[in-house]
Amino acid sequence: MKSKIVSSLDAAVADIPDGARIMFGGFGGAGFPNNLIQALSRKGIKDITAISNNCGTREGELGIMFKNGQVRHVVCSFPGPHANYFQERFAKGDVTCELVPQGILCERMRAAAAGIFGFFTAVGVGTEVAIGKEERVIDGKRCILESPIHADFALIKAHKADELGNLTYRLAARNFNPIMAKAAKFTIAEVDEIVPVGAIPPENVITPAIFVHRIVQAKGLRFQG
Amino acid sequence: MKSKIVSSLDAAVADIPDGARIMFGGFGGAGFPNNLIQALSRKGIKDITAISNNCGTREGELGIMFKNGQVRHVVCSFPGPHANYFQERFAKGDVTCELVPQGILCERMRAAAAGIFGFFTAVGVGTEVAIGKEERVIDGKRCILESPIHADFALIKAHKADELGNLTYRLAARNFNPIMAKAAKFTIAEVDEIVPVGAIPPENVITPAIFVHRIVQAKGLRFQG
Amino acid sequence: MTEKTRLTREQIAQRAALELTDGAFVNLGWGIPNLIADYLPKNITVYFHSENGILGMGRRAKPGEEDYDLVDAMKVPVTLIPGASIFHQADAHLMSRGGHLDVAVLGGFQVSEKGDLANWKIPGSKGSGGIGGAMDIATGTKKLIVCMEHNTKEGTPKIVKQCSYPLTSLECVNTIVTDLAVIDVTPEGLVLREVAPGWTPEEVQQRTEARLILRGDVPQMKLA
Amino acid sequence: MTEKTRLTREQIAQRAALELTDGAFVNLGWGIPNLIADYLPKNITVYFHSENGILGMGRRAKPGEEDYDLVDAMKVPVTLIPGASIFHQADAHLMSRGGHLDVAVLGGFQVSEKGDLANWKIPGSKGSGGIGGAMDIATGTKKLIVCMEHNTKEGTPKIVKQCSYPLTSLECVNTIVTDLAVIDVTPEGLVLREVAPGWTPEEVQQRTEARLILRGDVPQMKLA
Repeated sequence: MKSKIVSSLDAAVADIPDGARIMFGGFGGAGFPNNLIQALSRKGIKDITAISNNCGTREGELGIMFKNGQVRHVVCSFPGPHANYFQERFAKGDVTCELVPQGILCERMRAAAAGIFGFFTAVGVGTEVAIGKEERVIDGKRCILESPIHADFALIKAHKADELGNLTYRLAARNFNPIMAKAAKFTIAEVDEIVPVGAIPPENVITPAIFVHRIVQAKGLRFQG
Repeated sequence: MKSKIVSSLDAAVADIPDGARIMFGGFGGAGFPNNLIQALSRKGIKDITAISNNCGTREGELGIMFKNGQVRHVVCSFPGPHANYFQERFAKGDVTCELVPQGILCERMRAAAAGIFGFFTAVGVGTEVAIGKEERVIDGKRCILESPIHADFALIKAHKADELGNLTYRLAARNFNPIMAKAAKFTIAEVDEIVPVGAIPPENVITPAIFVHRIVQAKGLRFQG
Repeated sequence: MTEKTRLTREQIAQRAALELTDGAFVNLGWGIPNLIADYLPKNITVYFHSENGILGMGRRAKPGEEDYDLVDAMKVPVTLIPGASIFHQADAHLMSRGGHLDVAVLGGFQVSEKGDLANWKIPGSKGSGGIGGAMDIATGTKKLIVCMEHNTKEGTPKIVKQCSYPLTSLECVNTIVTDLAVIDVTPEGLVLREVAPGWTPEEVQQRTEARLILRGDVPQMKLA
Repeated sequence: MTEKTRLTREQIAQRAALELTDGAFVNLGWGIPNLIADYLPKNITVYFHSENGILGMGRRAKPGEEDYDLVDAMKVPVTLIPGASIFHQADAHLMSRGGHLDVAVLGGFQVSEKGDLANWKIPGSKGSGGIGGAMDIATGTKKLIVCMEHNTKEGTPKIVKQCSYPLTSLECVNTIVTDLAVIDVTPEGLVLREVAPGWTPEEVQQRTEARLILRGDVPQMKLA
């Protein structure tokens, strides 16, 4: 079988085209595919739609992509207190932004992963989030209709990978990564360590190999908030 | 904190009332809470709605409940080739049955767990399953609206539990159990082994304690198909 | 009239096995599809999915090796290959319904010329019937292969203009492998790709209700 | 006019901590709520939930003990207590939105007499704003406590007839703990349960836009 492992970060992102819709894992400084983000920025990608909980920590995490003007649209829940490059681009109108409640962001990605074409939820009813969305009362509760969020690629960070693409995560660095791995058409994982096939006990696999298409080993890179 | 552990199977099911909606884990002979089912039947419960992938293997698994006429309605995907007591009751009209595609059965339970009030799926479109359901085209695809499946109780089978209610499962005995634990208002787990708090590594917990309300240790009981 | 020899169920499975590609994630249904694992080409690795929460199912367990917590969707004790993973049933069907499985091979009662599949209930049959995982798998999988006999025991065609049996899923079948032919469902209609050894396209068409499209010479079915 | 002394942020947290019960699964939001963990009654165990996928968060990590893969929703390195579990963010919010969390304590800009909460955006503020997990948590949790100052720095009431700030969730708040009072949201309206030491119900009402219901004598706020 063709190996999913590539030897360089640049090779890992080489075929991601301008204009792609890309999910980026990570939350609170943990679980960001920082090396892949750096490589993606380095290659000069343009006009991407970024789906991510937040919008970078100064130049760190997604920040570099905003600094360099490589993002056209963002779907996120909380840009974050240090997302200054995003805020500058947003103020200038270079970047548009759809704010989504965090759990609904997860759930809309999971819907894409699970072949769900839309779902009703009470979250967001009566708020700015509900604007333009179908509303109905179900079981006595006001609900709005939310749609799946699809992506061409997911860039994620995992702890261990075997050569087939089975993944584990460290502690709270798990966060959005397993959901994005499932939701995107093509998932690229940056990992701390590559282990032999069979080294991860089947019951402890968090992301099964079917969701992972490319793996690259990279030394951790972390940006303090 | 009040312990979730009870010392007998009969005590574990004592407060489940007649007419309750109950989810039962298990698939293909693995992961059935057989001891809890026996206790529930023994206590003479009546008129339950059973939500379960199948309807028993002769007297085994849910079979005893049908033999004794304790089930009024079933929501299932595949009654199974040896569900003779169910089929007898069904033929007589003692039991009604809603057949649900297996993945949609999981998904409707997960919707109940996740605060989702309904979802659109392409599964079942144009089939008997779609009868009476709202249909619309989304993203070029014909979809039907499915509703959450709630339950008062889930009876599940796990492998290890700590005293707080964190659970692990053995191999394919996992199946429906983690979803039902999340979906029901009150979850009772029959487990092989009770381990000290902290003995299950946090990253390996499959069902977090928040979803588990009562635990009873019981020696495995398995019915061959 | 004595009919010519048709392929056996094992031969249907053998032919269908050739449709699987290296590295594919594959679900096999009840009946003929379940025989396919025994006929995999030697040079490829395929990862079998089971809807009860297994990816990387291996061969059946040998006597004495059975672990009844490790069974496939037919309740048969199986083994795991290195790199296998275990998950719950909702994730197993997220894989099927969500379009992650590369191939599924299911049995069938009827397939229509549009690729509609009927495989879960015989009209007029007694009892409750049972759907199982087939609707999710048929609807979501990237490539769906149906393995079945070309005709019922009574000789009625199972490849039809429109299904009369209760449907499993609409426009879902990509390829049909029978004891007489390999047929692809295309936007233009059913294309006869191969015929069983000793059979002509005309003879296969006679035993098929839907019209079969011929594109040049139709070769014999490969069996290894 | 010199105002009487109000409770400090720490005292608000201290009072709110008394609302937590043994064995409860609890999410604490930004601001005052985040101080509550330091004031838990000694005789109870509470399991703290973090929306990035932790149940059973312990105290903050001490210097040298930090693991930046183990942070809370505010990005602060934390520890785990025995019996903690880790899961992905979708399951973390399944817990919040699905009604599994017993209590959430959030900060607030405004709470209406019906229990509507506004806590994510100040009207006219620059930039994109940010929602985070508050909408899911406010909408789904069994019991929602809001901790906030009773009035803005300018003295404007934050407990209002109708929220003028962008809403977080409708009819979601159960209890409000401020530097002046403890107030319960009931079907009849806002019930003044306790007042800060040295304050009268009338003085609290004067600083509240919504009408407060008094049910007999209103005791002083407990602080331990």
